[in-house]
Amino acid sequence: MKIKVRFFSILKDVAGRESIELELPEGAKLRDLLEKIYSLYPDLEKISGEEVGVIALLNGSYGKLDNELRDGDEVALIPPASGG
Amino acid sequence: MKIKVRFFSILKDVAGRESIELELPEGAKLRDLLEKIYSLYPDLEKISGEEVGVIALLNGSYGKLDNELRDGDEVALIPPASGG
Amino acid sequence: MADGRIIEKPLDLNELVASIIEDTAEKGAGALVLFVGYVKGRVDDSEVSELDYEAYEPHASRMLKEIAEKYERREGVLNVRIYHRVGNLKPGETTLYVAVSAKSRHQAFQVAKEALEEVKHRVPIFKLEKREDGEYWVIGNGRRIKRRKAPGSPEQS
Amino acid sequence: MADGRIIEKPLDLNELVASIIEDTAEKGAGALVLFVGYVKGRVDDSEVSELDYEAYEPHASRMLKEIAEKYERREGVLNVRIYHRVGNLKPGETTLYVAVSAKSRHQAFQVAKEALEEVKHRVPIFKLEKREDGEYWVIGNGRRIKRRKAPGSPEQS
Repeated sequence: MKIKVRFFSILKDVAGRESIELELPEGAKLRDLLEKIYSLYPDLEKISGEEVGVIALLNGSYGKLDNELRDGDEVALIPPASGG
Repeated sequence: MKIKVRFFSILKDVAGRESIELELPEGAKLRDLLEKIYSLYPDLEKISGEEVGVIALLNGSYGKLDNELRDGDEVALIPPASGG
Repeated sequence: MADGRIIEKPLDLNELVASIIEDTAEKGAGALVLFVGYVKGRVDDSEVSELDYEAYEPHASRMLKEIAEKYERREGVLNVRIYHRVGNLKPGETTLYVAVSAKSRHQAFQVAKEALEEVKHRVPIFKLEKREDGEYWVIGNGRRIKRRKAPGSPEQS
Repeated sequence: MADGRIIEKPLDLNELVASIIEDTAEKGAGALVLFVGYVKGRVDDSEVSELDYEAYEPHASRMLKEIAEKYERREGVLNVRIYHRVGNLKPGETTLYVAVSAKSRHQAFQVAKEALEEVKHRVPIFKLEKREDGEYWVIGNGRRIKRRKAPGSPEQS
């Protein structure tokens, strides 16, 4: 199945792009997606450990690592929000 | 010396007038003025004991009973303020 | 700069906010809290037709300005403006504006709250609430005393 | 009725307040607290030239509306409106409006404060601060990280 991943704020700089489409096996969870992203963009994993919390929104809602993904889902990786 | 006394809000209804000028001896204090007013308007003393705090402003500032009065002073009798 | 006074007409809020921002953005403020009081259409299940506000002038205006100046000296605060209307105001008409700009939103909220309480409790402004069930003097923070027809009262005889 | 969304232009505050009062005065509200956020001209002793706001739409608008609806259900609250701007905003430009009307001023202040915190911490809105000493990503509640020139980044190559 195809999952669209979008990067926001500083994470866009770190990934070096705004979005990517990934192919994952059926039954993959948000956790699996994050592992795949971190393997593709090790700097993202590094910054998440060091400086900036990396938060995943699944179809626009705060996601949990156990959430199962479905074909066509959109995952947004964001740092803590900074509205105001 | 002459002191002008003004009544506000419900105290104007109780006194039955908006203001009065009183003659007081030199050296009189705010306390003396209040006694004189209460003797002229016993309903004011009654309401102050029963229902409504009566507060004296001396020339527009919150007064103390010991404040000495001077000729031409203005005393305002008000209930607790209700702005807003 | 701190400002405060009794006013008769409603304020233009776009002008008020633009003027405060102009005074403060360059100094590092980014938060403005504005309290607007307005006449309630219903109180105690009774319909309100009008609130008559009276202020003891010029002292009420002086105190509003002093309160604005006092709170503008608070840590992190850059501007305080306080305006209170008088006259016969109908439900939905604005009665009071307290605006505070500060470096942080927490300071702006805190100081606006405190300044508002001081305005309500200290400044000699009084209201008479005209309702379908009679006229009520409002005393202090919301206590209501039904108006009696006092013989000899100039407005009531 | 509760409303919230991402906007691009500044709001007319006279219209906003008049509309809230019209919705609420007849229901017994008399207190309106309005928070206005605006771009600071100085941060950390450095001059700010611009804040670039980006929102993850349509989810940011949906969350703003949900937050407005949630706080409008609070005791004594009659109306909540939340609007957040996006785009390149200069010092002094307004960025965020949170308006709460309630039966009592205490409720209005409390709910405006809480709704504002939720907007700031939950809604996917991000800012890049452009200052005389460089560009900073603002992360969460005020933490700033200097922007590095990441090779391959589409905006920076």
